[in-house]
Amino acid sequence: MPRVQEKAKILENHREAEGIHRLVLYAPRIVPTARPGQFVMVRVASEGSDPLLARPFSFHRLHKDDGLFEILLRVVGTGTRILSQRPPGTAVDVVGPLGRGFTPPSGPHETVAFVAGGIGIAPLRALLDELIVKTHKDHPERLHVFYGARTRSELVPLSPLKRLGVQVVVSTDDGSSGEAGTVVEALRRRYEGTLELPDRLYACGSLAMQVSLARWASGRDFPMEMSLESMMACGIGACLGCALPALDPDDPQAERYVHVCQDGPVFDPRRIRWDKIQPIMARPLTSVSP
Amino acid sequence: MPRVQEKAKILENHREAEGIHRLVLYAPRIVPTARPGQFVMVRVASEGSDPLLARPFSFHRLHKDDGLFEILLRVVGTGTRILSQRPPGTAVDVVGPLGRGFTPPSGPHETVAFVAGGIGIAPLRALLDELIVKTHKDHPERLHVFYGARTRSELVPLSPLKRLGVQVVVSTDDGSSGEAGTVVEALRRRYEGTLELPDRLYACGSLAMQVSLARWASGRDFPMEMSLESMMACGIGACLGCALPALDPDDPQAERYVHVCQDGPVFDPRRIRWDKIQPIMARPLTSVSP
Amino acid sequence: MGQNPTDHGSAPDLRVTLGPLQLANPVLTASGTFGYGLEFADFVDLSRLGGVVVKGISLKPRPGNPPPRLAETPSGMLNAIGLENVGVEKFLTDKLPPLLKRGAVVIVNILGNTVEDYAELARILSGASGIAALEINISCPNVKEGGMAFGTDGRMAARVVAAVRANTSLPLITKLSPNVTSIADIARAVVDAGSDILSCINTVSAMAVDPFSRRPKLANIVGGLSGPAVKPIAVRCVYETLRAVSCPVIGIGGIQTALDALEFLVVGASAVQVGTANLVRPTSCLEILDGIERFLRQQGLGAITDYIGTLDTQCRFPFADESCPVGIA
Amino acid sequence: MGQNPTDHGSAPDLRVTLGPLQLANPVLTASGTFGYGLEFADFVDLSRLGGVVVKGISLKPRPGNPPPRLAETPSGMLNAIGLENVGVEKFLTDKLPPLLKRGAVVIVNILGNTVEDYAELARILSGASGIAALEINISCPNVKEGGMAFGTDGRMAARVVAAVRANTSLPLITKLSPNVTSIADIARAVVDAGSDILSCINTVSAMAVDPFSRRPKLANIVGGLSGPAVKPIAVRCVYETLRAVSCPVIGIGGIQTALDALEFLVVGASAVQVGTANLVRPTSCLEILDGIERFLRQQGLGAITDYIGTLDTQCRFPFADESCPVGIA
Ligand SMILES: Cc1cc2nc3c(=O)[nH]c(=O)nc-3n(C[C@H](O)[C@H](O)[C@H](O)COP(=O)(O)OP(=O)(O)OC[C@H]3O[C@@H](n4cnc5c(N)ncnc54)[C@H](O)[C@@H]3O)c2cc1C
Ligand SMILES: Cc1cc2nc3c(=O)[nH]c(=O)nc-3n(C[C@H](O)[C@H](O)[C@H](O)COP(=O)(O)OP(=O)(O)OC[C@H]3O[C@@H](n4cnc5c(N)ncnc54)[C@H](O)[C@@H]3O)c2cc1C
Ligand SMILES: Cc1cc2nc3c(=O)[nH]c(=O)nc-3n(C[C@H](O)[C@H](O)[C@H](O)COP(=O)(O)O)c2cc1C
Ligand SMILES: Cc1cc2nc3c(=O)[nH]c(=O)nc-3n(C[C@H](O)[C@H](O)[C@H](O)COP(=O)(O)O)c2cc1C
Ligand code: FES
Ligand code: FES
Repeated sequence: MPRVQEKAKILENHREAEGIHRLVLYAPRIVPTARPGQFVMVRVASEGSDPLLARPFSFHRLHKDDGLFEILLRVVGTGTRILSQRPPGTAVDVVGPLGRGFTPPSGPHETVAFVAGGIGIAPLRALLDELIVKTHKDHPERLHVFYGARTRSELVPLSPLKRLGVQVVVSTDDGSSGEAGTVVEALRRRYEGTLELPDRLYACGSLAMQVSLARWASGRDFPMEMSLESMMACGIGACLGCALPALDPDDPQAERYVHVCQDGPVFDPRRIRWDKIQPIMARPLTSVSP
Repeated sequence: MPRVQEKAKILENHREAEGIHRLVLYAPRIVPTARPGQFVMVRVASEGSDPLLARPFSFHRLHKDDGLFEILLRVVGTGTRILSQRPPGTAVDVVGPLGRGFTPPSGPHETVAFVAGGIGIAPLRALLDELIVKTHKDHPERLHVFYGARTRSELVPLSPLKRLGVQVVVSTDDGSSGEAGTVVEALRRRYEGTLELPDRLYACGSLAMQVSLARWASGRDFPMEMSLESMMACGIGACLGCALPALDPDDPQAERYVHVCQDGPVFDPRRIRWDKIQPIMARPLTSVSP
Repeated sequence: MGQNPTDHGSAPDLRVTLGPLQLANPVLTASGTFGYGLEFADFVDLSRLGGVVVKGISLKPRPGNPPPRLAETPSGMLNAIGLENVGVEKFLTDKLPPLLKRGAVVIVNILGNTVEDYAELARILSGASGIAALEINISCPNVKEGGMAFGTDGRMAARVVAAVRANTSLPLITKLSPNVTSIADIARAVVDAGSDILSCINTVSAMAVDPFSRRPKLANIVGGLSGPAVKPIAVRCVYETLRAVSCPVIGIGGIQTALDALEFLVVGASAVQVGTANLVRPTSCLEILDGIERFLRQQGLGAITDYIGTLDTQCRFPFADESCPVGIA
Repeated sequence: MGQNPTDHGSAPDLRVTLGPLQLANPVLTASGTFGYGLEFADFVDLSRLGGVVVKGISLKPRPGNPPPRLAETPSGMLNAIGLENVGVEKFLTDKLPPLLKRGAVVIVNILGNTVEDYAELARILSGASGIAALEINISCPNVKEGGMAFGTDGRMAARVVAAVRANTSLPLITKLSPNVTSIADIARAVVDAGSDILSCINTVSAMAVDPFSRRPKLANIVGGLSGPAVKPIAVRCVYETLRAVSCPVIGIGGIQTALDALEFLVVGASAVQVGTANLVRPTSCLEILDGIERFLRQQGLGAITDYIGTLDTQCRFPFADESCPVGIA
């Protein structure tokens, strides 16, 4: 799987929900080997060297025949704001495909849960797209999507999935759409009490959601993969900046750092030392200065 | 004459000649008090802090009734390249009007020479516009424009001036348009040998042209004003960065620094210590790196 | 954490006290980037600023360095103005009175080539009325000792400060250079010598070259780097200085926005000086001041002093509680 | 001045000689920004590089610092990786052989907490075959003497270099820290102690804070600033170093483009290392190499050695000739 640096052209830029943009990029050298769960580093600055670093974004959708991929981005700071404002036609430097993607289910017999908190829907959608046409072509009802956001206006539409027969449970923290409460609560409601459990679970969301889900997961032992985040500079395993504390697989008592860009971004949440994680600070977007 | 910081909107962006763009900006607070020969500082970066500094540009044309001004810019580096690519609708931070403008002629009896080398036409055009409707309304033929460039493709059209009766002599270094040779040579050819001399001269152009003209001027003592350049950071007399060596008016034997943004940019060339000037380096635009 | 900002009705209290110096708010201008203040009168109501630190003043007028004096660098700029200034006499007659008339709180940055120069400047300026404080620029070359800057040697810096202290009862700020192995050592030395307040940083020694002409971009070859590029260096210097001494510190370096200023304040600076930003946007200081006020409202803080120095350097593990799963647990 | 660039047919000679070290071209990678080289194999033909300086290696593997380890700053970044590395043993078995197989010229950056660590590393690495040179990272804390970095004290730096020198005949590069009052003093000390080559600069000590959470952006609080922001500081350090010593110098700091690299070369660096740019654009080194070659062609230069060190620091007054008018004359 060779990784490539490519000048990708933005073909479309759509505002999908409050603060959430979907960009369609043409990158014929990156797309062929790309897998759901992998990501790209997108350079932000078009002129000058500030902001300096590229930003990581998961493949949101892959259109392999057309050499296209999509990213779904939430505006949280300078870099995402600039990218959300790039008009179609702009070229951006992209490096990818990077990291390990999701491990696909072993077959159509598996019931698969997808837990997406907010922008966490981004990588899960690519995987859903794949399972719907591959393993779960004939059993879309075994794909259970739990998709939560803070409020209605921050939800991106999932109706196409529903039409294909995928089970979609929407929730919002404030109850403005779907079930009220967090997406992990929605997941629990669905499975707890019943004897039924998914055979496999994929998840992506905020750190709080990750921990809450990891707590739920810790007693259970079906396969579970979560796409995690960390501050990144290179995305290719060179700078060692994206470390997260984890258990050493060879010695479960020992601790070692994993590197999100190389060993992940997809991890079994039961490997992560959540108790040793200092969150990347979330900064309110209210502008304080020009 | 209060100076103002204003977010100016680019209304038009035209490519006027090889590497030369004309931008029309809406700046209703700056335009009212603006004078030909004055300039504005235009911030380049739209995102991030690189490039950091604003760039100085002369008023090329002033449309006072509409709150508009124009700049004519030649692409010589990063900042001018970025500005030349700004689409209409973009807002840029502008500070102005700055510096001392040209001293207008005392009346229609004056024969006035304008010597413009290359992009040096930028500030002179604003002055020509003014004299044509004010002092020289009835005597446009007393306005003598000498306009030179390296080659035909770098000339911006002056036909409107000709149609109004202004005398225009065009020259190019390579003879591809108008007289062959430098603009100062064209000027000399026009006046030397004859007893006639202009009553007043305004000039703007490259350092080489400035010096060549200053040399011609040194024996003569009619009023002469030249718009000069220097590296600038603030444009408002605060950083003292734009110094040029000059004679002290109080003591012609002594030397002192003048500040182009404050004492100029318009100077009598006979005050400048050309022998003490280290040129700002001209960098060929051939791109060596991405 | 600001998720639900409460916008308070009453204006937050922006007053700060730096030892003997009381200021209406923590936003000052940095020397050499605000001229003599008057250059900005069209853009800024000078009386609204916490203070105006004027261009460095010497005993005699100085012509400054030959041009080019400026160069741009990534997110920064180099200058080698060469301390051009009108001299103390002309400053007192031509510049100070109109500044005071406009209600500015005037801090005079002083510089000399010898210890005696500094002492004499302190004496002269203490005789004038209306000056709020002196700021000693010790980044100048010491001509007596071979041109090495006073500010890079603790003993020499201390001698300058002691000489000034002996000649003035004005609040005394010493401006530290970042071009040293240990800014903490210099800080301790000048505080021991009588400086009431420290300000840091001055510019970072730097250089740029034009690869085509093969010449330095500055006639002076080496110059001082300022602007956003140096902000992280400045924040670190303020942090180290505050750990070394207990006197108030003014943060300087790369401040362009209110958030930049707040970085210094939360680390513990009692005030900030805004430099290069003034050159880029003449209204910067007021925008920063307004931004700080807005921030305090959003955070529900009644006074800037509730924010200053509240940096939290403890490791925080929000998920370290027992109920939290560790690995497969 | 390049107005009429002549494009020569034959390829310019890019070879450089740094004392005992001969390189095919002057573009190397900077330690810690190119992993162990293999991470870049998809992007860069490693055999085309002047050299690959690998991530700093210690005697034992090091886990590195807790996250967050990175922060972005204007035109720069902070890192506090904490020198995470696989240790010398695993380096020799797992990393070096594939690197050599790909034709890379391998330079090993070494680090320790004691003088003995450095000496032992030199001994072990000298026993391996295929290593082109060692680069000593003296910016590490000296645990025996209270954690102060070796690199900020000339005597301590010299002891490290002498200990390494005693244990190796490999070409020896010492990497200088910019966080000192006089880089010239450190340079002289380590050259006297036996360093063949100097490289500068390592990162600039710096810090960033999040004003909302009031916490440092790095878990380590302080980190190293790199990237375009530091380029002017690095160019000045190379300039000062070259004036202090006569050994070859490698320029490092903020190089993103060929023009950046040429700035260092014209000042007198015999080669450059590209750091942060690799993280931002993995193909940077080759683009810089190609750009240098194109530049030499455009300037009509047959060899990079015709360009290195040709900085012109004389004042040039092109209009100073007699026929030129001075004022009203
Ligand atoms: C593997 C991976 C895949 C990702 N995929 C997506 C995606 O598909 N869609 C999407 O919208 N976002 C995604 N992210 C997060 C995205 O990269 C960050 O939101 C972005 O880098 C922030 O850049 P900024 O300049 O806007 O924010 P900054 O101005 O740099 O910072 C703003 C805030 O964002 C936080 N932040 C900065 N970098 C990161 C980061 N890498 N991860 C989390 N928070 C960060 C900062 O702490 C700060 O509070 C992904 C992150 C990773 C590591
Ligand atoms: C008062 C004044 C009025 C001006 N009016 C105009 C105008 O109307 N139209 C126009 O096209 N240009 C004008 N200029 C020149 C213009 O400001 C520069 O060309 C511009 O700043 C270069 O910016 P850059 O980022 O493209 O170049 P950089 O990338 O910064 O540098 C490229 C080259 O331009 C040179 N340069 C940089 N700044 C200046 C400067 N201030 N003056 C001269 N050369 C410089 C550099 O030395 C370098 O060789 C004026 C300059 C001054 C001082
Ligand atoms: C053009 C210019 C001139 C300066 N002149 C002085 C001076 O006279 N005295 C002084 O102490 N500092 C001087 N400085 C340093 C600034 O006051 C300030 O310490 C430095 O620029 C860092 O802050 P900044 O990044 O906000 O500009 C000058 C800086 C610049 C850019
Ligand atoms: C992420 C990162 C890790 C680094 N690790 C090392 C290291 O292990 N040893 C070392 O000598 N320098 C290390 N450095 C410093 C670089 O080699 C280089 O000196 C510095 O970054 C300046 O160059 P640049 O601006 O091109 O990055 C590291 C730099 C970065 C950004
Ligand atoms: S981001 Fe550089 S190693 Fe992961
Ligand atoms: S550009 Fe700042 S004083 Fe002229």
